[in-house]
Amino acid sequence: MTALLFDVLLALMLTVLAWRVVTTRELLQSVVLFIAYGLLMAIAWTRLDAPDIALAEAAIGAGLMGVLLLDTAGELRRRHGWRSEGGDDDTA
Amino acid sequence: MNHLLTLAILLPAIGSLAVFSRFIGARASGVVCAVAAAPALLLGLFASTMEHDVAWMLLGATFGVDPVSRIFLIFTGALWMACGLYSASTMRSDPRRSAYFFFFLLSMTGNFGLLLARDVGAFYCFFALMTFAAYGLVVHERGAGPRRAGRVYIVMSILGELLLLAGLIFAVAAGAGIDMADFASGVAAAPNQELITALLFFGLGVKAGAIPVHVWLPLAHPVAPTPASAVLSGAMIKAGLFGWIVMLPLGWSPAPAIAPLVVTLGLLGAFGAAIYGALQRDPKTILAYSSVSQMSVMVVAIGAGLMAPDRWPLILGALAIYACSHGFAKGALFLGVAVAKQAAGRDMLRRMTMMGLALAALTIAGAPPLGGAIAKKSLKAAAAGPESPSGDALALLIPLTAIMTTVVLGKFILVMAGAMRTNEGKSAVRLSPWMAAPWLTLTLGAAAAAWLIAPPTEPMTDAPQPTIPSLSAGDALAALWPIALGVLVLAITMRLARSLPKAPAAPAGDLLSLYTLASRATVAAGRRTRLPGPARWKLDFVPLVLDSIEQSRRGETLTNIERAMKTWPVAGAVFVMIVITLAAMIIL
Amino acid sequence: MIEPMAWCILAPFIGASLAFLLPGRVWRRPIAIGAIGATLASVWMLTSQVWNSGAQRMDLSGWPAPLGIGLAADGFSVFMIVMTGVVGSLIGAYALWHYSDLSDATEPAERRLFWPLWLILWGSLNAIYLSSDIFNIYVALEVITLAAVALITLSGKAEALVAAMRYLLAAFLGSLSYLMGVALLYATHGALDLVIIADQERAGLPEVGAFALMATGLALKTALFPMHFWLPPAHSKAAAPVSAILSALVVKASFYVLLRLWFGVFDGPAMYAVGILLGTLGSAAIIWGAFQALRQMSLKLLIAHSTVAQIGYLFLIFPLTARRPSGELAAAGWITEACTGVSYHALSHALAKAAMFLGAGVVLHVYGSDLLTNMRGMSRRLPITTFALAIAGVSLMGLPPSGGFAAKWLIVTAALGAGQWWWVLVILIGGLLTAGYIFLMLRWAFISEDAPIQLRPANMPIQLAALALALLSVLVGFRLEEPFQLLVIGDPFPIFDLP
Amino acid sequence: MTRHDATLRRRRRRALLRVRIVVAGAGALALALLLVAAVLELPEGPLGLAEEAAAQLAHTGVDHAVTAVLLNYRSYDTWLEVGVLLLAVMAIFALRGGAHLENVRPAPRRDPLLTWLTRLLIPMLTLTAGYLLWLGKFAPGGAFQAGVVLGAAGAMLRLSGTPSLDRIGDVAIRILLAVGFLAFLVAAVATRLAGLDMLELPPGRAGDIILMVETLATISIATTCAVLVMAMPGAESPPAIAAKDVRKEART
Repeated sequence: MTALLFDVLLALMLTVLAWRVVTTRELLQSVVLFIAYGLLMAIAWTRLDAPDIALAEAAIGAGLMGVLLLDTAGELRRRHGWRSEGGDDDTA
Repeated sequence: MNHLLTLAILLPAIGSLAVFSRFIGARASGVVCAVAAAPALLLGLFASTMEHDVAWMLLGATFGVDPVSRIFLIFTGALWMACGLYSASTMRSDPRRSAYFFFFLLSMTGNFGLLLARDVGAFYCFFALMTFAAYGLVVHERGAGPRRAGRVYIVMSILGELLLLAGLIFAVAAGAGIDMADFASGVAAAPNQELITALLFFGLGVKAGAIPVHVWLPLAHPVAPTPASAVLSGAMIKAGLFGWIVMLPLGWSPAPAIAPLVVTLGLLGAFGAAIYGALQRDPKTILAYSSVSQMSVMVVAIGAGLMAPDRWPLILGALAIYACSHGFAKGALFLGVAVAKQAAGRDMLRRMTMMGLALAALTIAGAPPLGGAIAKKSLKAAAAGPESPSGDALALLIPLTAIMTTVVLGKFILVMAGAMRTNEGKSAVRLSPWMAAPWLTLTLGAAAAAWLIAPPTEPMTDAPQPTIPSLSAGDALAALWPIALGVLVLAITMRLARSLPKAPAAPAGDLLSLYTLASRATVAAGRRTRLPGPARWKLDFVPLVLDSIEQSRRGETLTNIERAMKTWPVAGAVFVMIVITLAAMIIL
Repeated sequence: MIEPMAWCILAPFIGASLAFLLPGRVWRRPIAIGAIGATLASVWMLTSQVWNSGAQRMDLSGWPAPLGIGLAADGFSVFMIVMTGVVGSLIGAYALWHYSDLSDATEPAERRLFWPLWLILWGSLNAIYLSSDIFNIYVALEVITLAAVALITLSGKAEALVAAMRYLLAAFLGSLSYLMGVALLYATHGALDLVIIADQERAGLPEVGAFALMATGLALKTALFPMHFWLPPAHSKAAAPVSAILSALVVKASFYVLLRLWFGVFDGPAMYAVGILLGTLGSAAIIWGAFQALRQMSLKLLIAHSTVAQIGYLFLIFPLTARRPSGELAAAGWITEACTGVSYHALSHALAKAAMFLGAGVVLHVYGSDLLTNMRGMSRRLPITTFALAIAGVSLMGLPPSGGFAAKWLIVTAALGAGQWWWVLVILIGGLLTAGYIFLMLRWAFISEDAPIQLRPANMPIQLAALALALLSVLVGFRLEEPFQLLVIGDPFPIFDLP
Repeated sequence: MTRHDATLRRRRRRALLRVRIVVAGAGALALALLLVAAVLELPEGPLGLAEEAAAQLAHTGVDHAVTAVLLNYRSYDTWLEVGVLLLAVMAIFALRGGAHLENVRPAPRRDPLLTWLTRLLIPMLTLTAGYLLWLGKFAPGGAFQAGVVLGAAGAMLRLSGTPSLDRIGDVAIRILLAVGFLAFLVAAVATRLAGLDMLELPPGRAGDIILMVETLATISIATTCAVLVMAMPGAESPPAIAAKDVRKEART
């Protein structure tokens, strides 16, 4: 029962985090949420009995991607003051 | 002979590519045109009926020659050859000459291809090729006039292609097959025979200059370079007629609903176009209207064939001769316009030119003993018969059109004579034998064609067979009085016109102004309409609709939709919707 | 040991590794020529092997399927591999001169990285055509996507980067959708091999979901209307040889996979409504793409939109091979025509489109811009290129005699045989519109330009590469016998076995 | 623009937004329902090939099923995936304007605490990576995980301003990057030449070969990760494509 509750909660949090990552207007915040999403995802993989993938997800999805995205976001902000302000759906 | 068939299509195609890639210079282009047109002409003159599956295509494309297409090949081939040779001299100094010859040879490929095609698909392909390549000829002389003519031409042509296509599709769907030999009978057997006939008639009618879809013709023929006008008006216009002959259910079953309409349109065109043409001042416009008028006579013949299938073999024979005679004469007249320009200033040449022009004009008017008289007599004889109201109409019509033809071509001769006086010494290019010879050949061909060419017969049937009629003294008299009357009418009107104040010329393109007016009025009415939107939610969508209407008027809708599809929310939604639709379609 | 199937993948990969490790000017040409030669030799051996002794299959890693991955070659795979080989090596020939003699115009990265990227891409294309494993196909699709994205960014322009990013994201969406389908299929069948799945019972919701996801994902990667939004910028902003590779070859790979799944995995012919829907989207692509092409003022964008339109024809195979709800085949007796026609369209389009993009590359190099209005006087200055563009246009329009004509004719025949005459209408209208934009393009080439303008010279080899492709696109229309025979080897369109 | 136009425009945008939300929402919901229904209908029982893979494990040279799948049963897939990593690096090089790191200037030395911490962590990370690599034979672990950890060490060296990959020559970097891909390539060619199926590992020596290939793959993966961090647009060297142009292009 507790396991089921935990799984449902995990799934819900993943969904909410994913939604927030996409809709957040602040770039840096979005990156942080993405890292959190990656870590939760690693937990989800563990729950699915896939420790290999959990390891890879934590290392690559949260760790490496997090560093790359953080650095990029920070750099963009420092150099151009470029914040995601909506309306540029059309780039990416 | 099979090789000749292949060459007739391949040579112009190869020639166009050779000219296009500038492997060949301007002067040689004339030779290329002549050589490229030769196989078709030879086929027309000497080939017996044949069919040839083009094996290397492995797709069942069939080409061939039959008695009707032979006659078309003769005058079409001769015209293309003569005009090609003529162009080589006149276009020599044109900066865009390679484009001209490219489109010229490409149109030639299409024209020969459609005459030789024995299946509907190939006919359509070559017909489209000719149509679109001819656009290059229409707009060749840049400037406002050609641009407008080109626009009208392309709009009307696309309309025509679509109507034709729709007709073909309906016919094939109704089981007519794609083989030309069984196509017409298949159309006749189709349940929606009348609809197919109407679609094919108007689709091909755009090219043939049938009223009321002829409007591009008086605009386009005068603005094209003169040799190109000659093939447009002499050869390519007949491609529409050829299409009617091979595709309409003529001789198979009557089309009681559509035939009267065809006859009426033909009658309207035969007279209306001649009168309107006589009001024009530009010689080439006058000739274009004369073409519309003459084609309308042939439309009446088609209508007569649609009414009385049993008389069709006779009508067909006469029609082919008539078309041949007119093709030669119209080509000669158009080339004559250019020849006259270059002959101006030299008395001897001028007189000869005027004589040549008069000869060609008289051929069309049907003065004996010229070939035109034969063509008219046989057409009259073929159509008239027991219980054939349309045939009677045709029999009555022919002398009457002869009057009108005399008036309109007489006007042309007068205009030309005036022009030659004022144009003295203005032409940059001097008349050379290379230019005179093709023109003379066409003129003589026009005079003689109907005498020399045997009408197509079908020996296997017991239907009445067309023959070459002989001209008796009575016939000669019957053919001469309309001409005399025409000259009289012309003289009186010219006299009257001189005493009246000069009125502005009637605009070329007649009905076109009506169409434009109607479309403008529709758009204006649409813009004035306000859509009601009481509820707030609905109100939001009103500007959306209004905006899209406005955008489509400015031609921006496509751009905007494309731009919207590029945004991720729309792209994502589209993606998801397609997944869902696919799944739903399997489940349901 | 000679094993042509493996070498079709190994040869370009070896070339790619060498080209990556030795990017210097000295090594570039020998490595490129060697890789092209070795790959072509492998392709030739594979072709003769399949031609003489029928379809081939081999297991990788010593484990037969379902545990291991299998490679399989039947007539259809060989057809696609030969297409890739011929078009690819001619594009390669163009690139050799493009990146050496025209080096002043190219970025350093472009010169160093083109060959490793293109050779990996080539190897992975062959890998897709040979793969018999749906997950392996996913991996190979990913390799292709990444290589293509990197190739686009090579030109070093901001617009290319933006286009490449859009392409990357769209392609990822497609790949992930495909991957979800793979997961569902694996869960239902417990296997990944195409042959094993094909032999099992089908039906059920998981399979419906798998088909919807995989088909949509692959259609997105093939740029089927209305999911073509990424293609025109990506294909038009890249350098000329890259555009040619993308438009001629890359979009065909995902279509190939979709076709394999349609016949092999999902019993597609039973899904009449789906077939009609895919055909309708294809028709919409034909019309829409052509209309957009008519409106372009830049040569490369025009050609790219033309690709959107031409892709539409490929999707007509689905309605033509479907069975009516009543059970009988829509085009019984015409299946060979439909399948051969569509395969042939893929081939002739690849040749013609590559020729056009290479021609556009020459124009861009000589004139410094690819605006149609700037192409004035081209017919005199660049007769060979103008000729190549026109010839390729003839094939695109489907005028006889050309590969495009043969393909469209076969499709039209099949459509009429199937009683689905409305596709014929679409094909013919599409042909008219194609003629429209080809004429529009050539019109500018023929307007003479009197004012002397400063132009860069173009050398002969790059012009000849475009010409060779254009001529081939016409010449393939002359002989259909061998392709007909090749395409039925191994029964790649297994519709005949069905009742 | 008049006020009326502005109102119209606002309304139009609102209407479009409404359409989008309704369509996308309905679509996403339907897709989710479809997937849930599909998953519920999946056959019961043990999934797919797990049992068979376990049964053949003795012949693969390793004791962990995942590693067996990655490096023996489906080593061809893994090879292509290593190829994906190589392509990612090439894409980065393409953006930077060259397949070389010579214009990457050394990072400025940061504060001494970071340097100290780095010195402490690097050996530990390296050790962990080696352990993970070796662990793959029996338990969750292997080349990918080990490579990322080792790559993190490289990135850390770079960020702290300690001598790192940027001191290694151009050719050497390329070799390090490609060595994983090459390992598979050599294995593929060698097995063909030895008369075996492509990439077939003889059971007796499979374990050693796998460890060797994995080690080389680890090196490539680590280098790739480190290069990704080093060569990012955020690094000091100007990227080949000016960010200003990208912004302008993105707006159009």
